Amino acid sequence: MNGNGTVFIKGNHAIVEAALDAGCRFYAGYPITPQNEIPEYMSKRMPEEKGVFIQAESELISINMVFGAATTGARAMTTSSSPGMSLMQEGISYMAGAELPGVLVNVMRGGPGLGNISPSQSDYYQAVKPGHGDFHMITLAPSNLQEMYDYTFDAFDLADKYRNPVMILTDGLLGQMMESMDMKHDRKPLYPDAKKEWALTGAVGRKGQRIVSLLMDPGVLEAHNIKLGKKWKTMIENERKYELFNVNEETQYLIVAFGSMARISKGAMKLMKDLKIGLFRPITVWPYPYEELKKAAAGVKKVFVFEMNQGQMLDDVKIGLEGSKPVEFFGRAGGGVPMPEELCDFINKNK
Amino acid sequence: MNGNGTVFIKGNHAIVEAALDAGCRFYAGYPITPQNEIPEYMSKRMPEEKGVFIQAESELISINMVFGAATTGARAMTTSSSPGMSLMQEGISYMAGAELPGVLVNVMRGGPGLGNISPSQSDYYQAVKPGHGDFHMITLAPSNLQEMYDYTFDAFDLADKYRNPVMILTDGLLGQMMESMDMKHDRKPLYPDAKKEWALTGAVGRKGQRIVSLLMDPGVLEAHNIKLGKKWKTMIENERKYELFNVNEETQYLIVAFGSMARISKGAMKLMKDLKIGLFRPITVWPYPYEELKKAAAGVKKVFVFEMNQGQMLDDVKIGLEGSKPVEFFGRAGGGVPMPEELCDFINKNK
Amino acid sequence: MRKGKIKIDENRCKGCKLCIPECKVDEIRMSTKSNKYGYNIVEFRAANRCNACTLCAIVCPEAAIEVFELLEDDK
Amino acid sequence: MRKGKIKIDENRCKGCKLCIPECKVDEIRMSTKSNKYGYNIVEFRAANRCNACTLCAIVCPEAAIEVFELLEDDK
Amino acid sequence: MNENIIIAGSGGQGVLTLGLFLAQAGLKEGKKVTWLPSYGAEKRGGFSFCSVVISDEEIFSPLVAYPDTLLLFDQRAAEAYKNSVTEKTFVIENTSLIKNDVVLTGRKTLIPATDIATSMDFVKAANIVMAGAYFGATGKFLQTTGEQVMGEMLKGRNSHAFEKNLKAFSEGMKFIKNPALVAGVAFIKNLRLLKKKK
Amino acid sequence: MNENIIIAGSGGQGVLTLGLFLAQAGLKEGKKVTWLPSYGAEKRGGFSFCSVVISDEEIFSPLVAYPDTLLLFDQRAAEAYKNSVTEKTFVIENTSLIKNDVVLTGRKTLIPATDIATSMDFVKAANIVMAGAYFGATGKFLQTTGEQVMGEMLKGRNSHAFEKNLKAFSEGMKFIKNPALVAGVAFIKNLRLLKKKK
Amino acid sequence: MKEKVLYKRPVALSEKPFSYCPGCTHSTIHKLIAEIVDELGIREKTIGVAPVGCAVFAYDFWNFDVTEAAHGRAPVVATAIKRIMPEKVVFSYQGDGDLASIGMAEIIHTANRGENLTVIFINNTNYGMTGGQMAPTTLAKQVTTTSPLGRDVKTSGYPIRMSELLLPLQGVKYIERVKATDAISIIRTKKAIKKAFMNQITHVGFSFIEVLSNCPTNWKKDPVESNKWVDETMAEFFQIGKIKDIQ
Amino acid sequence: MKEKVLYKRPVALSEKPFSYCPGCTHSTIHKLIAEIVDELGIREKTIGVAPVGCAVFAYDFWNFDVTEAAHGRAPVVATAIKRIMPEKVVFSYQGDGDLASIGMAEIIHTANRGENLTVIFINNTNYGMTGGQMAPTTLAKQVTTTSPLGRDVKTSGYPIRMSELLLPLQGVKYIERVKATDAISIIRTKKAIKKAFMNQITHVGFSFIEVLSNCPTNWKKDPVESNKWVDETMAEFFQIGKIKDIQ
Ligand SMILES: Cc1ncc(C[n+]2csc(CCOP(=O)(O)OP(=O)(O)O)c2C)c(N)n1
Ligand SMILES: Cc1ncc(C[n+]2csc(CCOP(=O)(O)OP(=O)(O)O)c2C)c(N)n1
Ligand code: SF4
Ligand code: SF4
Ligand code: SF4
Ligand code: SF4
Ligand code: SF4
Ligand code: SF4
Ligand SMILES: [Mg+2]
Ligand SMILES: [Mg+2]
Repeated sequence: MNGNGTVFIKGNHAIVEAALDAGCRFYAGYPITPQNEIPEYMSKRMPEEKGVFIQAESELISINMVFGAATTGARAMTTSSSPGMSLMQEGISYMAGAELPGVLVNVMRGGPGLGNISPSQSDYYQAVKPGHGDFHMITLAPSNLQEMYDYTFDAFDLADKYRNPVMILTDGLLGQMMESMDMKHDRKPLYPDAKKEWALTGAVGRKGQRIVSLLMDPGVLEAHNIKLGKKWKTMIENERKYELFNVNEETQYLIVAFGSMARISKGAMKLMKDLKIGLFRPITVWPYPYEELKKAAAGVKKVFVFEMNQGQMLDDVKIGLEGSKPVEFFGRAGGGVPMPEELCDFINKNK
Repeated sequence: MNGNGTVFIKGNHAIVEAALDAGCRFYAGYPITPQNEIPEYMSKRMPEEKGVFIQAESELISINMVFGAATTGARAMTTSSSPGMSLMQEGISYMAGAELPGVLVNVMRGGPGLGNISPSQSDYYQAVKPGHGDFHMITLAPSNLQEMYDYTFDAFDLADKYRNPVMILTDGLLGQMMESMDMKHDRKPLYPDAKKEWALTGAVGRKGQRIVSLLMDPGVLEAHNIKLGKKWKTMIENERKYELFNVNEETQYLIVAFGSMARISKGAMKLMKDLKIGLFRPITVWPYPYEELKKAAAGVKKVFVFEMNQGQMLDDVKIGLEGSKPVEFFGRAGGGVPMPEELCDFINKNK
Repeated sequence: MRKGKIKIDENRCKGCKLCIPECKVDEIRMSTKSNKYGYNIVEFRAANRCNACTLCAIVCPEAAIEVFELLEDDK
Repeated sequence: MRKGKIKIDENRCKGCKLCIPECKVDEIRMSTKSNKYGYNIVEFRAANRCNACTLCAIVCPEAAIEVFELLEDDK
Repeated sequence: MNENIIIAGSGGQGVLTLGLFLAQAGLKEGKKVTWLPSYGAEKRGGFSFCSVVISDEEIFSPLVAYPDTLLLFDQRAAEAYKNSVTEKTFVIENTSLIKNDVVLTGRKTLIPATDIATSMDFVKAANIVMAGAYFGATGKFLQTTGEQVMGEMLKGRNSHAFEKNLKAFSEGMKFIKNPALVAGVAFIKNLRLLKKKK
Repeated sequence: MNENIIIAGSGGQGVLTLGLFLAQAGLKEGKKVTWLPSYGAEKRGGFSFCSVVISDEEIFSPLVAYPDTLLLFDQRAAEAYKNSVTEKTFVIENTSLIKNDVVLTGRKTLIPATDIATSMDFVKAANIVMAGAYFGATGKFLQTTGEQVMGEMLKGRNSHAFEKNLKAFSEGMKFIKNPALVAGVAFIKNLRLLKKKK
Repeated sequence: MKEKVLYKRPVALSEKPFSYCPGCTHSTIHKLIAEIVDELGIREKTIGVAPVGCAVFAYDFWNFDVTEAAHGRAPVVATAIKRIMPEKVVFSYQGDGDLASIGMAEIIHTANRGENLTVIFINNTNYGMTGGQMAPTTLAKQVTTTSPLGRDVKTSGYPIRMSELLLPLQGVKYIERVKATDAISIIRTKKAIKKAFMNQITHVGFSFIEVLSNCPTNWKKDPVESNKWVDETMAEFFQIGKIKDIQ
Repeated sequence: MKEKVLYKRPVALSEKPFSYCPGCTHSTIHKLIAEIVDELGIREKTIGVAPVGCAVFAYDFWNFDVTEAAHGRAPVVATAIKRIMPEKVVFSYQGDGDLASIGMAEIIHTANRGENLTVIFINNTNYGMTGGQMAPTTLAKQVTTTSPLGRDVKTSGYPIRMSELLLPLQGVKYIERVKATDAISIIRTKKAIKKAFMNQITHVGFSFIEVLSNCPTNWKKDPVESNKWVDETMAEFFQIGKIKDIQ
């Protein structure tokens, strides 16, 4: 719209464009606020790209269709919001067990239960520690629309790289808002032509092969788990991502926040220029950049953790800091979104 | 059988007897190994106690029936194993959101995906950080059959006390094994006659009332979340439970393990009497007894964390220890159950 | 013929107009008023034709209409 | 009449006995043998009555039976 | 420039589109912009509101608590937002649907937007009339910017639609720029306010 | 006393019931006992095994890796468990279904349990024959204990069933206690073993 | 002149005005249920189970006990309640997205078990609450926000006729499809719903009432036109009438 | 004498012996599918979706590509595969617990969408793998591990006839109920399954074959008796035959 690749776009639409640019050709999704614009826009855009759009009849159907699509080697995605993501936990575990790539987007809303449809970050727990069994899932938390677009694209590459589901953890604020961002239609997906030898495309000139997660022979599942564990170690080594903002030798207070809350924290920092406040923003909330956090906090007096929940990432901050710094937590719950001023107040009171 | 209230019983059967003794009069469950003895035995025992037994047609149906049963004020339970528990995440969140009591039993097996049917502890993550939204669930991890029985009973009391779902986190080893234990048929449930004023029993002489989890008016869900948060703080204060075994001033190494792994650890300790090893066993894995762990570890050289997974409780040990002690982890994955000798080897190599 | 009248709860009426065609004697029409929610509402003409048939009340989704039969006092 | 014979893969047979009643010429019976999995298996009598009807093979869940038609060499 | 706008009304009044319109105007004049609707699709005649931030610098919080400009479409909206008004807030009220003046602080301009739109036989354009009022009263964007944006937003629709909208826009501007008219409305409405202020 | 038992065979052979039988015997004689079946219900002719631990002290690990006594029902079981045998292990093999002797360490007793049961026209009682062999060969529990437990486990069934089982039990004991018979079987079977040991 | 009240607001409705859009069938059916509860004198023993969908707020409007099930699960929540308190009158109230899409397994199994319940099914051919997406009941070629070119039966299938689908299940005793587009059809609908409640009270068993409903907002039609569309287009595919009735 | 092979093990079966119990219908149907794949020459373009249930191991026995869906979800996994590769032959293979209980929503929606797939439904009136619990297909009064006194239709409902249930869905083109208790019925079954595959290849659409099956182990009957029970008792309630056939 604004030429030169820059568009003024809704977060949920940015996700769709990124997926299509990354070569996603299968989408199954079920309506739920605040992500309805994704299936709606997809229902128009996917057929234009000659891909498959299915309005699934439930979130269980969505995730299991993504499972099926992934077995063929196709890039596939589903999206939902909090209660819908809970319903996908079994399917996510199956994908990880069967080593299938796929991208899941959680546009979080207030919970628990039906909750409300306001933005929230209260699925952090479920995102970073999903489903049953020993598995892990890279989880990226964008904090502006450029990142909604970029990280969704990245997610497809990462999913293929590791043969593992990857989640975009975002919320109704970023999903619903509009902002300018650069579209990169000519970005090339990693491994776009990589032959997925493991995919089920018909046993042409070979024996039948299988994609399964049941491994009953004694020891086989354990070996598989250990393999998944090693994969996870590689992810930890290679994929930790974070942003440091205003962190330097003089920083006296460190805010730790992700996603929407990180950008609101920046707003607070702008209002408090006289205090030396830095921000540590995990971009991959899983693998969590523990060491980097500890390093960033090394010189500060105090660490502030801000979340749109009652303290879920707080656990990871504690693990990262290993008791090295005092921590203060401020959260808004149940869909409450703070104004920068509230964060300033909290810092002033607790610094 | 062996007179004097002592019976030689299967773990899964002990759970049924405890539930009935605690006044559970509604059970809905779906077959899944290794907990099939629960619905099977229930199908016989529940009608004898004039309660409702329903073989649900899925785990979604189980948990939502328990939701319905709980709205009437009845004590209700469902049971499953790992993949089935994943399917219940939405329902659990709804129960917590609507403040409904109920008991859930997870007889864990190997994962991810379909995995296998061997004992495992790889749902620790999902148990202690379940579902979407800000809520918490007391989770008890028995380690012998007496505890299977006692804690299942406790779970009903706790659920009513806090109007919150409570989970028994156990595994195929404890579910399938037989051992002697004391039956306490005359133990009285707490609040057996307490009138659950909030229950839906017909609006006799009053206005209609409601049990819901949707709270759309601005601020109302947040207030509700804060209320749940306060409830959670009370649970942390009152319900942390743990066992110290051989922990004293002379203890040089501390094992941290829960459930089956804790008893196997005791077996290892027996084989290594010359080393001064103590065991810290969280009984409530949620709320986790962080401070007690730190205290127990205060004098030791090293902490060993043993789990039948690849290191899930390890996170909580790290939070508890706050970096105060070196930690070594040993886990068996994918349904592998260690022998005490393996643990001894690991300790000897890493002490 | 039976005589009747209706009472429309102004703050319940949402101006959906479903009652208008139900009234075979044309006793209901759009008013120029808006209620406190901003809905442009209907009004009872009171043209003395109402026969208390209740059809308008039956069709009103908001249960905004009450219907009264007017009885001769001496009856 | 057509002549035939069958070959039973001993380690596939599970002794389910479903083939026995299918053979209208009574060419299959339980043997006294067990295979390597411990299953008590059936055997072909080879009583020269087999007509290669294939019914036994069709019914065998294990695909343990192969059926051959025996052709006169000069044909 | 750092313009924080809240627009509030009910579903169907074109509140979100008006927000988008102002956002596009900001973009057109080279600003950073965010637009944030009321959360999700409250379909059942509920509240509708949006926050628009237009700024020379990067925008962190897209949510506006204390607006520089507040556009109120109806009574419920006025009730809901009266407390977000500060001394620096400039309020534009649609007096067609706000009969009871509850906003007692801030600077204020009144316009019977719905009536104006109705009089044009185009009741749906009340939001465009409000847009005109915004442009006219604040002068923050060029009138031509507004017209250009309108053209882009109506691309694909027939020229008749465009002209009708343009008319509504200029009616809004005209009204607000006519001190007599505004005063006429504002005078009565603001009596109470003035009294209070004293 | 600290007796770690593994019983292994295939589904349908009564492996789990035999385990329960031994467990009950332990209980009857005042021991602590755990019984652990193969995980879950592998219904499709798969492995079946169980661990039984009988001890004077509290039992921590119910899983047995290196048994004191190993009861093997068939060839597959023998293959699967040959490596869990240590020098101290006492092995009881059902030679009716173990034709190929693969267990090369440990002390061993052989009994054609399935044949004995079949000869009684009660093939399902092979496990009870094995129980008799266990009682007879190890002497760890009183014969009367075994008989009492059997009575309790068959409570509610007719007395004919009880007597048939009792018979199978005593046939097992008898066989194992008859050195000639045992030797006869064992001699041939153990030739290879003896050779290896040298 | 004396006045005799011929119609007044039922007592089983709360004071709160419906939050539904003007002319929405949800309001009409809510009202009918309240009237029936009044007429049967069962306000003190009725328990409603609200769905996820526009009617998620039903609890605000009925003045008897109401709970709210997770999306699609209302029938099983109702089942548990009824099994525990068989003397209560328990019903679930569900939209077509809720009942015919995500809740398909729940409604079928509940119907099949023949639970002694009443199910009110509001079929408005779309997901009203979330903004008018395609539902399993959306008509062929109908345009929705996720079928921008109209429902393509080749990829999305034909609309599901829930009433006919439940017909073969032996546990189901009564099925009727009704509409609520004018006073006459509303009177019929009320009769059907009342019968469904009576079936429960007299232990006949599972009853299912499908109400062809409008959704003026998402259909982008005013209420009068919407009801016309129900009468003319919707009722052509979803035939009005009694589908099963076993006493 | 020369020998001509009249029957031999199909190539589309792997070497691995079936792990199913002796006489189990699963083995028979696995074999038939392999025969059909051989005969149609589609080994290189067939993709099977195995269920959770005894046949969870199907991938070990078929020598073509196979994946394994979560419990009950096979039809939607198959749908995604088929939509992405419409030229492949895709089928799901499911037990009655899998398909008729937990997977009810998935099978109905897949059938309704009229996916061009083949579904093989192994109805053995119980949950074989987990030890013989009651299924939605369990006959009235049938004893199982969770219906120790026999299925009580008053609380558990009547058995669900899946084939009849799918009948009204317009997307469904072919439904046949078959059995595999003797050579004759196996030949008929093979014909039905082959037709179902052919329907897919010729783009006719969704086909559904219900196979009345045994479960000797959990029924505690030997294979011969089991098959007799299928013939005499099961087939009385679940009538054998073609239920729908639209070309
Ligand atoms: C698990 C889950 N998925 C999706 C949603 C979002 N959602 C809310 S209402 C609704 C659909 C409502 O449609 P319908 O049942 O037809 O009711 P209507 O609003 O049309 O009356 C959906 C999908 C949800 N709340 N939970
Ligand atoms: C979500 C989930 N629930 C339950 C199970 C346990 N489970 C495994 S197989 C099975 C039932 C199988 O029955 P059926 O589909 O009839 O197949 P059969 O074994 O009879 O062929 C169940 C319930 C599971 N694996 N996953
Ligand atoms: S009661 Fe009948 S006659 Fe009177 S206003 Fe209503 S519809 Fe008209
Ligand atoms: S039907 Fe009711 S709500 Fe609709 S216009 Fe008439 S009175 Fe108003
Ligand atoms: S092929 Fe026919 S005749 Fe020959 S053995 Fe088999 S069944 Fe008998
Ligand atoms: S049918 Fe096959 S498996 Fe069964 S007995 Fe005959 S050859 Fe053996
Ligand atoms: S969105 Fe549709 S269904 Fe929902 S209240 Fe409005 S008109 Fe009724
Ligand atoms: S348990 Fe039943 S269904 Fe499963 S393999 Fe055995 S006989 Fe077949
Ligand atoms: Mg609907
Ligand atoms: Mg089955």
